Amino acid sequence: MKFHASIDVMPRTEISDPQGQTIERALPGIGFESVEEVRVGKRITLTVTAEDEQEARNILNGACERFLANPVIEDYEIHL
Amino acid sequence: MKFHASIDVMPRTEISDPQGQTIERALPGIGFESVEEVRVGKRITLTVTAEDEQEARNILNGACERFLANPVIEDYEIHL
Amino acid sequence: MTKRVAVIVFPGSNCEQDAVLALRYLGADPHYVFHRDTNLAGFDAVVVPGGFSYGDYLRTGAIAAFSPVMESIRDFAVTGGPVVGICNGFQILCEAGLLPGALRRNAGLKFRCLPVDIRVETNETPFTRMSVQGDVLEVPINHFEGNYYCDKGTLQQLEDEDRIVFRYVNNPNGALADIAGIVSAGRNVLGMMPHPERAVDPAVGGTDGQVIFSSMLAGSLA
Amino acid sequence: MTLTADEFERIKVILGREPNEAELAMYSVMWSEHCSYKSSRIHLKNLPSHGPHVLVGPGEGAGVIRVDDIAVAIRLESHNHPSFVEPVQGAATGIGGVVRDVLSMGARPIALLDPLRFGPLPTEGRVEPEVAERNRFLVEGVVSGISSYGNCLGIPTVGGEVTFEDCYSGNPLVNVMCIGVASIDAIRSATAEGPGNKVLLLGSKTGRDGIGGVSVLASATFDEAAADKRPSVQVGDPFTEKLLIEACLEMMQAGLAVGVQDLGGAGLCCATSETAAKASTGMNIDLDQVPRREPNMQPFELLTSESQERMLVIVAPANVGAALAICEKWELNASVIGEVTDTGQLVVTQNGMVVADVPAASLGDGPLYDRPATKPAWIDVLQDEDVTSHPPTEMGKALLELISSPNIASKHWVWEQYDHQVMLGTVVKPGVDAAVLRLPGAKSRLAVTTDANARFCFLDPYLGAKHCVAEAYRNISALGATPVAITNCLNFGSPEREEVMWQFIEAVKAIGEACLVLGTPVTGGNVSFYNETGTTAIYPTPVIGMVGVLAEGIEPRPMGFMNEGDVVVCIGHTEAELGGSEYARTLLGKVAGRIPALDLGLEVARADVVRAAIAKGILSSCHDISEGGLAVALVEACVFAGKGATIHPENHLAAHEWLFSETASRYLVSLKEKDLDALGEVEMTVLGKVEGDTLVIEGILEVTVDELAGCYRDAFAKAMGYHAR
Ligand SMILES: Nc1ncnc2c1ncn2[C@@H]1O[C@H](COP(=O)(O)OP(=O)(O)O)[C@@H](O)[C@H]1O
Ligand SMILES: [Mg+2]
Repeated sequence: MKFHASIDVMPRTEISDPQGQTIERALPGIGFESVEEVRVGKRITLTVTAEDEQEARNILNGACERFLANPVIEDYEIHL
Repeated sequence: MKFHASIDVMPRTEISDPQGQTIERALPGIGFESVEEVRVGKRITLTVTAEDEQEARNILNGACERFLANPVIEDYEIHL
Repeated sequence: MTKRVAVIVFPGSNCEQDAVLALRYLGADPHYVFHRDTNLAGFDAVVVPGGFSYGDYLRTGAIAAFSPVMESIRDFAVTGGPVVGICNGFQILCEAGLLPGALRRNAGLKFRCLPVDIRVETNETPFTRMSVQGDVLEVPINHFEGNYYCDKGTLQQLEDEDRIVFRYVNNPNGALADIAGIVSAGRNVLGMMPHPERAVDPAVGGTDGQVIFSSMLAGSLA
Repeated sequence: MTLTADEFERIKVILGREPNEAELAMYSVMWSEHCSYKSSRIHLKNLPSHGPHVLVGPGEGAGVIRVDDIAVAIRLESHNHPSFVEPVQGAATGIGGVVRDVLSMGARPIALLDPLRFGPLPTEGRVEPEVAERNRFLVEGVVSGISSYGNCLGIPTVGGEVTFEDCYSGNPLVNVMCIGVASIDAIRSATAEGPGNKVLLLGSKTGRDGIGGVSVLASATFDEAAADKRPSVQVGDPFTEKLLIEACLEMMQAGLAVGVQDLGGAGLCCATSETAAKASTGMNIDLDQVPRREPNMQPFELLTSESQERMLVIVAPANVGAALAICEKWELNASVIGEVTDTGQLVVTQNGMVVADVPAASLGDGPLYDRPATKPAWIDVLQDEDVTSHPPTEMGKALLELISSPNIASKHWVWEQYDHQVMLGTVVKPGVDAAVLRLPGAKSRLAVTTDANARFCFLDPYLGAKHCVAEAYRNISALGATPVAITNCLNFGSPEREEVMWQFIEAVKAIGEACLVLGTPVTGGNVSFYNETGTTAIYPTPVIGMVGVLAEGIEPRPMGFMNEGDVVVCIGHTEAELGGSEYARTLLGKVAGRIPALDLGLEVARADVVRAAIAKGILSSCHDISEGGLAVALVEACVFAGKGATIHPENHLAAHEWLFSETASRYLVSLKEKDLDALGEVEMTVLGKVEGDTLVIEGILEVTVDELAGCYRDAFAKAMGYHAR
């Protein structure tokens, strides 16, 4: 079976996110004062072939741990 | 009121995504054959201060149209 | 008369000094203009130099495109003044809508710094009028996001209107139709990924970039 | 914490009481090996540090030399352990740190170099596949970290090294060198003069980054620094760093800054105490004024956090407004966090309460150790091993294998990811013996290189370390420049082990002696101990960063054989010296044998001949002969110019000894036959002629330049898993 999945990979909360901070600082100048706490990560979409949802999840967990995310500085979340 | 939001910014479907392709090509080599159609975009999380959800959505729509996404190459989706 | 050239400086620009050195080498009178300044009066040309404005955060050029000086550059361009955006400058001009399209990550997903050959596709621009169509120039590239993209209609328009100024002889980054540089519909705004300012002084990188600035300086009207 | 019982007693004596938690944390990081150099200082003090070019010697943020009428700052740093934990950010923040060091001297950073050492790549088949894959991943990450950070700063990366040895699998070495320029009167020491002056903190907000980083990561081995104790990874922000460079230089040029200090290891605690101690002043710091990224930070966290991209600037009260305006212009955070006092005390408050009160100078005045050292027994055994009497079955194949070794093959895959041209000063680009830079404000140009031969140092730390200095000297001389100074980064295992300490002492002694003879004083350096995983230390790896002056009017010659018909000459005499060679490593799988002899007097004499020939303009090409010996130098000279050569073998040695020995003090040059006499009195051999499109070594091998170029140019990318471009 094919499963569509999306994976959110975000910088871990205790780790600084210079990109998010810089965007946040730029927003007022562009006319958006009311936006804060900007953080920027990655979103990966894909399809995975597996017997069932559990297997699909296992595969993606493995792929995230080893490759798609960098567990030292990023957290990830898998949506199936 | 403060609203937490996340914004998914993905390369437009008709545009090739070299980053996704590279990941897709690399995955079998590390034991993940069953993954396809990989696309990589950005996920932006933030908080926005607004009177109500509709206003929050309007603000973020504006920010995406003008700034957070580039319509030439990207589509976006706002989750509140 | 010596031409006055504005070289724009954004936070994170890093090729502004190189542009100034190259322009001086060619006898022009370049001046830095900080991105918060909006006065371009008295300038004969504008250079938006390379670098990493705002760290390339979000997208290359995305934040700089909203700087106060950009409105002035737009006005300057509307009146026909020559504007050249190099590398990050090209990216900024696209983000600001002065040029069509966008620059994406290199297809090889690597930063690349090396000399490449580009072919002059048209000499009917203020930046190539002193060259010959078909000339091949060796000019260094230095970018991670130089992979030009625009939609089909836009590409057709660029072709039809003879607005593709330079193409790569060997495409180094996956750019659509080998595009290395384009001009605006008015032909007075040039965006290019290669760095002509790095190919002006023979002591450090050849002289093939000279023709671009020389053309611009010879033609611009005060 | 990492303090010993004795050290704790010493703190009690200094304070006359028990330290509180914050104070203990401060002493603990400041007295760590990384910050205090407690095991190395007694040995480093013997290094020669004076010379006609030296303006500022060891002990400052960077060494400074004089070239014509301007000042050139040089600094070499390690970021080994952070790069192993997270290669991209580790390498990136390593660049950030060394750049701020140079900036703190008042100089504008104008060049970077990156000597890198890793475990073997998968294609070499030398280590387990998973280990090799991890090594590959580290190379990829480190290069990309340097590329993204250095390129963003607009500082060209003009040189470096990438070498591979088994010993670095568990502990790669990521060293980074920065060069800066300033007018001589702009050079300043980072001091907090003038009680009443204000203390400004510029740059990023402070988070819990790398708390205890210097003591945990750089002052312990990996097994000791268990994963859960490791500080959180620091993420580099090159954009903020770029703004710091511009804002600090603008403040200094405007005469607004009394002193400027970077925040590196041990963060605020180190920057405040060091600047105060240097000026014999004190400082009051109000932690409430420190902008922070995370809530609920404790005083010890704020004081020892190693959040990146921060600088401390001391400003007279009247100039605070102007200084803050410059920060505002560059969109840079800045806050007044304290004041210089005349008490000699570093007094830290939070919420109006004193949270630390210690003599500022005492933090930098840590303990000194003269650690025991013993020569390891295995050295003699390894040296006695025979690596000479194993000729290859087929010489051409052996050569191709050697030039495909990632140690020898071209590193353009690496340096093409670096902006090596920005600032329009790079006269000689990466890929040759040394880079040459124009210096703004000077007529002379600067030649710069980094070098270390760790295999030599492993087999003989004393002689090996001399070779490191000599090879750097040769690289600079091969461009026609005169070496004038060095800096260094001494990467070793744990100083608590006697054999490591012995290696260290031998190497430092040798560097000192070599620098005296070669006329290149030591302007500073960095010691990185505890480079080991498990029980094996890395090879002793003293990396030498050397700079030389290329006088106006002298044009460096290319490495390649430029002119058909020129004669090819080896300056120097080749001995049977395969010990520690690349040949022994790559073809025999052995790191053993007696390493080549070295006569520093001869080194200078031959370099003088080469420099004179370049100055006279009689050389068509010039290249030093080092790793891989004469054979590799010939290949490089052919490949660089796309020209072949016909070479007559010398008969005093077996063919493989003659081709692959790494005998010191040799150069490969080409020139017009009629100019041979003009070379002057020097031991040399005319080897043959530049001709054709094949490298022909008569009776030994024949390979087309195309085939050589294919191997030499593409091997590195292939080893990294990329198809050749
Ligand atoms: N990591 C690197 N970064 C930049 N340049 C490098 C790097 N590694 C190698 N190079 C370039 O390749 C040249 C050759 O390297 P190497 O073989 O170590 O030279 P040599 O033996 O002459 O010291 C270096 O001088 C440098 O210009
Ligand atoms: Mg070298």
